[in-house]
Amino acid sequence: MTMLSVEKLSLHYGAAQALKGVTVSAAIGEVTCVLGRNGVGKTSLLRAISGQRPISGGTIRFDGRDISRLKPFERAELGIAYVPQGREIFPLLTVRENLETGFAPLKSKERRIPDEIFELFPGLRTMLGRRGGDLSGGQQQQLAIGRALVTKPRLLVLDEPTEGIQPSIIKDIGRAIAYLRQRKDMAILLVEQYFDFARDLADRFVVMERGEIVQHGDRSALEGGDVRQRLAI
Amino acid sequence: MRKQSVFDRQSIVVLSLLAATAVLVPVLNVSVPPGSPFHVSDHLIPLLGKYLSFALLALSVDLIWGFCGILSLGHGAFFALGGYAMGMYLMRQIGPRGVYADPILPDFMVFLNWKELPWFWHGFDWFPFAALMALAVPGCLAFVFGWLAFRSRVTGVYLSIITQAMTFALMLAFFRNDMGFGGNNGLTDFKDILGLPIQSGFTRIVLFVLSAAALAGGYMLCRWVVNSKLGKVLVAIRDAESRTRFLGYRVENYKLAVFTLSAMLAGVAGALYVPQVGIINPGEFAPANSIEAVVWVAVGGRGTLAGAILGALVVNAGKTWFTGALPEFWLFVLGGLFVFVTLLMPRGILGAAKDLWEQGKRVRSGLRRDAVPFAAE
Amino acid sequence: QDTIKVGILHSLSGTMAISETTLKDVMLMLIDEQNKKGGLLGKKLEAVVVDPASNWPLFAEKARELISKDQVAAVFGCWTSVSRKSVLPVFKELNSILFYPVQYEGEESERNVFYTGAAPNQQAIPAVDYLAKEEKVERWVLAGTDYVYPRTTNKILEAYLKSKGVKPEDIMINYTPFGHSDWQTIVADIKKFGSAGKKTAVISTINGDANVPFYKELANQGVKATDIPVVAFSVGEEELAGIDTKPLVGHLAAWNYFQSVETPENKAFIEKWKTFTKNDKRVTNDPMEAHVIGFNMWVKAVEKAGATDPDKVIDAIVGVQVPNLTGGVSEMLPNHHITKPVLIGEIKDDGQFDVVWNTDGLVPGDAWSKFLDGSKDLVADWKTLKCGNYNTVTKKCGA
Amino acid sequence: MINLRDFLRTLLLLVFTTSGAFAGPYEDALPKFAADSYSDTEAAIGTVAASGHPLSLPLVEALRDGRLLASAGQVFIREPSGGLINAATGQAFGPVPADLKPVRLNNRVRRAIEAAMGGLTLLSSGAAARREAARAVFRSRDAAALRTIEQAIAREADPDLKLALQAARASILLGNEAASTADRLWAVETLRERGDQDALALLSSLPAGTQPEIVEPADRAADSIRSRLALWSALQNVWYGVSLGSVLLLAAIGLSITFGTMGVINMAHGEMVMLGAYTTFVVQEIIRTHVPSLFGASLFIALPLAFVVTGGVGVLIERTVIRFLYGRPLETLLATWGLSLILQQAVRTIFGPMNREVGTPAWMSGALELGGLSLTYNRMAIVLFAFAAFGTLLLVMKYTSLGLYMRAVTQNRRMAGSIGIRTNRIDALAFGLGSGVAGIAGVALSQIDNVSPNLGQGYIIDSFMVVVFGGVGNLWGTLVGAMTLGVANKLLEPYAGAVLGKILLLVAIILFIQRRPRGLFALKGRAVEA
Amino acid sequence: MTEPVTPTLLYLDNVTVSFDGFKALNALSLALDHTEMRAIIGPNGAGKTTMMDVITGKTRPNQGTVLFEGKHDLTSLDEAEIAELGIGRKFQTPTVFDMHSIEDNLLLALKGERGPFSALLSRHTNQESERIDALLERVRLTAHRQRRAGELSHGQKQWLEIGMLLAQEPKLLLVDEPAAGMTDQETADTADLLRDIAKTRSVVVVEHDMTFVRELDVKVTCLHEGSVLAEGPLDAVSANERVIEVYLGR
Ligand SMILES: Nc1ncnc2c1ncn2[C@@H]1O[C@H](COP(=O)(O)OP(=O)(O)OP(=O)(O)O)[C@@H](O)[C@H]1O
Ligand SMILES: Nc1ncnc2c1ncn2[C@@H]1O[C@H](COP(=O)(O)OP(=O)(O)OP(=O)(O)O)[C@@H](O)[C@H]1O
Ligand SMILES: [Mg+2]
Ligand SMILES: [Mg+2]
Repeated sequence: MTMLSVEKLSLHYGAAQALKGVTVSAAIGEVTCVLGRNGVGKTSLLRAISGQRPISGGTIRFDGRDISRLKPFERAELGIAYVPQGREIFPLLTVRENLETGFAPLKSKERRIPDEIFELFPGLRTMLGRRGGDLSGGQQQQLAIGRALVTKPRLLVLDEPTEGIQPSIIKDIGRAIAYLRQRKDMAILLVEQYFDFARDLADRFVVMERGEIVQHGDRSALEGGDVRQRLAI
Repeated sequence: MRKQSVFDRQSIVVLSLLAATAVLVPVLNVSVPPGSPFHVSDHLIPLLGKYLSFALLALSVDLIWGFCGILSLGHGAFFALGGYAMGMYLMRQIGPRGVYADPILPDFMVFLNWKELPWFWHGFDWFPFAALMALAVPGCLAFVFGWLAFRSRVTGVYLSIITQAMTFALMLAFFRNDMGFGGNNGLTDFKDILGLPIQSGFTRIVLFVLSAAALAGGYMLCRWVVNSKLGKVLVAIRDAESRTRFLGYRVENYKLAVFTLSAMLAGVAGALYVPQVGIINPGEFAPANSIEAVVWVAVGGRGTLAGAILGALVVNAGKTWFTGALPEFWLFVLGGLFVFVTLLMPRGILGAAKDLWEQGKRVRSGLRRDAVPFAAE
Repeated sequence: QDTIKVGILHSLSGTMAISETTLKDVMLMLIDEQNKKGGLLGKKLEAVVVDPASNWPLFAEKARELISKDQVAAVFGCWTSVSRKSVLPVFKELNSILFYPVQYEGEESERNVFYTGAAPNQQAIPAVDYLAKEEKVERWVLAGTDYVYPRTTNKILEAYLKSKGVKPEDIMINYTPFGHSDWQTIVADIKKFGSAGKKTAVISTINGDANVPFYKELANQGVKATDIPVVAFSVGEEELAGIDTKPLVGHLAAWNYFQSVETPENKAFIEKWKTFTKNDKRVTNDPMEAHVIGFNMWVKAVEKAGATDPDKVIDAIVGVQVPNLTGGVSEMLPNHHITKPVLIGEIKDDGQFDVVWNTDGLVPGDAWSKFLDGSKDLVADWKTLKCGNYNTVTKKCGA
Repeated sequence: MINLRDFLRTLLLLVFTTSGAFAGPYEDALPKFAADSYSDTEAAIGTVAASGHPLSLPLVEALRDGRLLASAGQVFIREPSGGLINAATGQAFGPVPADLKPVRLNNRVRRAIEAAMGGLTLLSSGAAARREAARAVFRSRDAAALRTIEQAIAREADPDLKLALQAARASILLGNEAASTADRLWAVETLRERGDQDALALLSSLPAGTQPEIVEPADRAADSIRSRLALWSALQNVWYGVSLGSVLLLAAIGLSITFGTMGVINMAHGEMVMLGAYTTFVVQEIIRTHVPSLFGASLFIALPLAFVVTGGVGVLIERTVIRFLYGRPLETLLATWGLSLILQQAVRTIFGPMNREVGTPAWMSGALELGGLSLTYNRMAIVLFAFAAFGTLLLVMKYTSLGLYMRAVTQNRRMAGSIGIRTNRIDALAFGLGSGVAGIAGVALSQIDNVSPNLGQGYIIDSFMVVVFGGVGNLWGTLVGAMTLGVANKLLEPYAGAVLGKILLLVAIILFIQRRPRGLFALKGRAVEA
Repeated sequence: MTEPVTPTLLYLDNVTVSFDGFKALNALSLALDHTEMRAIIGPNGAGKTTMMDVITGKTRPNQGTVLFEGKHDLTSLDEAEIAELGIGRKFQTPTVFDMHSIEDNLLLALKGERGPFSALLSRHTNQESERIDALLERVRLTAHRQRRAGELSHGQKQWLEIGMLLAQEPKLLLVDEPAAGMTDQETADTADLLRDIAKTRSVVVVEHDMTFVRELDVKVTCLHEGSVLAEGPLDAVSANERVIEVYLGR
């Protein structure tokens, strides 16, 4: 079932246009991967979906409903969770408090930190009392994913989650995403540069160039070399 | 690579406006008959002169705040120190014309039974010395203060607050009659400056023109600084101080240099201010005065030297006008202006004007982005 | 021009607004009243109000504006000494007239200024005499805000007390900054100083805002007037309106006028004031009376001179007599100060003063104090000597 | 007790009136009250008090309370109940003379009354009255009371009161040339034990020419008291410091939220404090005119109201101005400066520029004497209140989700929105909370400072100083900062004077910041240093 | 002082850094020769960035020796002094001057006098322009030269920062995760670039991307919990059981 469908989305930074009529969708139980080189607009797309930047054209539908005018927190309440590029954890809150901020969109009886987060990232459990800002880059990335999961999302939006992560944890994250996918209760939109990682996970993919979607397809298309080729130009 | 000289478009506009004022105002004062609508009346001359010295103060604040991110809430102290240096000179010029007719001691000293001139008053009867002190005292204070603060990497609000503490402490100190600066009453009742009677129309005009010249000079100096590579380093420091360090720049030296320069400019402003308003007293050290100077800059547009000048002129002219026209409500108007400017003109009056201009231009010539590094947070 | 403009130069904002706004109101009332009486020289009076915002240089600027731009015939204004000092050169330069209504430190007499408030000899010295005689005070605390008025007054008092045989160890002098608000230590010190077995009193020249916390602290620490009376020179009805005076009953103030003075003139004045302000809780105070006197003197002088021209008014006004509100007749002296009665009042629990002592006649104000080295040889006389600081020893005017 | 007294009085009056009016010292003194001369009144009080006349106590009480009326040489007492009796005969009086005026008082007269009351009430049945009397006699050292006091000592059962009475006796004996050396030495000893400032005053001001055998022990006793007092006065200074610190803390904690946590350079903070103080004024005005009996509770009523009023104003300001300025902290300085001008002038326009009277409820006046310490109740109340406010705020910030969200929002507003925090509501609430806390600080400060439009201006600089000195963003820092500055100020003041002390403190702050560029409780770690 | 006989450029011995009791570096020792490139790997939080912080003067070690060129004690110098000795750094999260144009970012980084007065009087030379042009070309930002750095995407900022590092012409380059957020092709590019640089200078690279590390083909040090866990050629290190356990995963 399609959870998210983005149509003809465009976005401007001042006078510069970063997205030009992008159309993407994400379905429950699937991982949709956004690929593309630096500066093509991947992050901008996710910012538009999460509501951090206003869009200048097109629509964003979530669960059938047009959310393009909603505030970020309203989207979060609907079940969109965002793991941004650069982690953006709350530096002066402890790890536990960082996770607890994820309670905000939840009803009060749902407010507990699911154990599966610590199963996915065992390191976090030992760091609960430390301040988020003091963690190393990779640790922060784990925290950011954990925090997103606390909100019990139906759409998980991840911006380069493997950046700066040690190989074993990349594998863990891969497993985590695979696990979340097989739970079949959320759609996952993943921006990724690390091609092998994307290939292993993606059910479907799109490739962006200069703010536009230039190619899309399903898992099988990734196996061939042409997408990789395309990214390498 | 864009070539940036001191005489870019903004400078030319500012300098020609200043030159025009410096010429027109005296001319309109002297040669237009009082009845005419173009006549600039006598009482406006020192008033305009005062605005110009405030503008110079605003310029000095903008130099460090707008371009180096140092928010000084104590710049009034440098202004006042410059003013006191000038005031001391003017005091010594009174000579035996004081009420007690003491040839050496200013009235307030006679009055407090001082028997001789304190050591720090010596030399101030000689103008060049006083002028030097108007530069050197604020400069030295800024140097010492800055040396301490920047070396230990005091930044942000911490720096702002200690500058405020500095001016507050100075205010309390100058209020003390035992300090030898006339206490709360300060220095006043001046008679003449460089042999010219201070109240004559001619002296007033000379002072006015000097203020305009000083402002123009100060502006060019600041322009030169901010357009040079030094200016780029300052902006870099403002935006990412520690990154600048990792490139090998000694941030503290840069800050110290501009801070001192800025304090000296403020000192000059103070020295020009005193003969035109006729009094200097510890009230000038009041933290609120320093905050006001910052407010002028913000109103005009931070990080654009011309904006600082504009802000100082607009706010002060508004103040003069409204304290007379709406004595009971002028605070509403002024307060409202500040709120209005912040909300609707985030980059100050000049910024808003520029935006309008840019918009117009974009409409006219398609889309082109302005790459001039511009101040924002 | 069919109106005569009168400038009102009192702060309506900033720290001094507390005191000065009332003076602006009283001036508006007087002008209004004069207009009802038919104006002056057949013309209506017109008030020009500006707000110098408790900012001293701004006083000078506004004075200049009033005189040059608005062409006022006279200015009534200023409260603090520094504001007066700031405008002085302007009045001299532009040759206009200032009426200054507040008690001050003296040591000044200018041709263009008329001092309708008390000089130190019209307030401080009688108060000390009263305490020494009536309350048998032997030990003195001179507490003041650190600025010229308290400094001078205290100097004069110190010299005066010493001349009366008070030992230096029986005088304690204390200065505090403007707006001082934490008086715990100082009040405790006063208590300590006062418990040495000798009757002690405090002479307070504490200014403005600092008074309320000072009196509140006195009340807190239980310093009663029967133990250590405090006599103040800057606390009047207006200031007391902000304090619960029950614990302060018996503390004193020395002025030339109190609202509680029972004379027909005063009653009428209070009545007018309450009607004018449409508020029957508004109090009257000494500087207001000074403005009343000053204004009436000016009116008389203008009538006498037949013009508002400052030179003529300045010549005409010396010797002008007008009734004050305490039953006497005040006269403008050649030194531009006036004659006033000195009254000492004790604070009552309703925030008014009970006049417990007054001078028999009126005391002429001295421009120059006899108790200061620098000024004991100076006299001011704008009538015959045409000089504000004539030195009787060198027989020269100023320089 | 009252009944007993009234009964006795009527009894005495009965005896007195039946026995006829003999002219005695009492009756001779009466006309002096009508002379409208303070010295006559003073003399008359002495005579009346010593006369032993049954009406002397009611007469002196009436004089004290302004109920003694005089007209044309005759003196009347207005009973508290309203009836008028003739002071000479004690009989109710019919036709009231028209020009009846209260006998006027001044300090001298009040002192005489106090002394007289002391002598007259030493034997009174009420413990409080006796205590007061003992104190009065101690102060007046009125030799005439010696006999009565000895009687009183003999009868006194309460050990505490006995001590007070003995001290009073000692004060009389010590300077009394006529007393025996043994008595006077006893006096020295008793005073030494009392050991307070008053005792010291007595011991160190013996009349010239006193025998050395008394002067020497007196000097020794004085010395020992002096050294004891020095210790107490050091403690006292610390207390002053703590109480000043509490004032600073109160003024600053609201700011530690709006500025420390939210990063708004809130120049209008002082005006919030002022609004709180004015709320107190309004509450008290209403209570005064409508329900005076509630006056004691006025501050408790004012507290929540002030919180709501200023909090509301805060929310309003946040919604209309501040919210457009997040991410531009420096601009908040400009806008809030403008707002502070507007608020000041608004209050000036509405309430007038003068000070407004905010009264102190009875339970807050007076002082607790603790050894050599004197702790005034209102300062104690402020100290307790400051700590309570601090504690509450700390709990809110640390343990409620509001606190958590507030910190999250200020650390990264964009991300907080994306995680689902309603940023605009949290912003408004946070600013409202900070303003509300400033408002309740205003309630407390109205007790010790001017309630005028300038109130806030006096605290704004100190508040910023405290928050910054303590370390921005750290509530504990604000607490420690406020206390440190308060105590340091008060410890410096006795040596350097108020002005120099303050200058020194400012210089010390400047130098301290050099050592710790991020304040006392600096936030450390990567996040801050980046 | 005489020139050191050892070829060691950077020498860390027994360096310990602890934050409130937490040891980020634990008796770490490491030596780097002239013109050597060293790859540092290790789990998240192993102390790699902290090590760079110590070398560049951002963090003062609690104990231990850090010598540069055998004579400069880096623990007693501040950031600017260390930078002037010739140690340049690229940060893990790219930090550039957001308000300046790309070009000015590079200009500020260019090797040269660093004093305020020389900055005030400095004139823009052709040499400088050429150098900047070359750098822009190298980091593929020529098209963006006039844009403000703050507008760049994450990966573009990474490149700009590498450009700035090159502009400084340091003797020792510390490069923290240069390949993060780059495509595979760009990663390979970066590896080329670094290998090139390492011909004349010394380089320390931190990276988690094993493909990249392999391409560098240099000696690898694996840190764990603040100390060296393994050192040697990549193959040897990646075969190490402990390394697999704590870092590479199975
Ligand atoms: N805040 C901004 N202001 C102006 N332009 C921006 C801003 N953020 C991004 N851009 C521009 O928009 C374009 C798309 O940027 P975006 O961050 O979406 O790229 P990306 O695909 O995520 O790249 P990367 O892989 O480097 O993260 C880039 O050209 C960038 O320069
Ligand atoms: N200023 C600090 N305060 C407290 N802890 C810190 C501080 N700086 C670093 N740490 C801790 O030190 C450890 C090492 O951090 P460091 O950033 O050096 O790791 P890293 O090896 O670079 O990790 P990554 O590969 O994830 O970037 C981490 O656990 C981190 O939390
Ligand atoms: Mg991106
Ligand atoms: Mg790292």
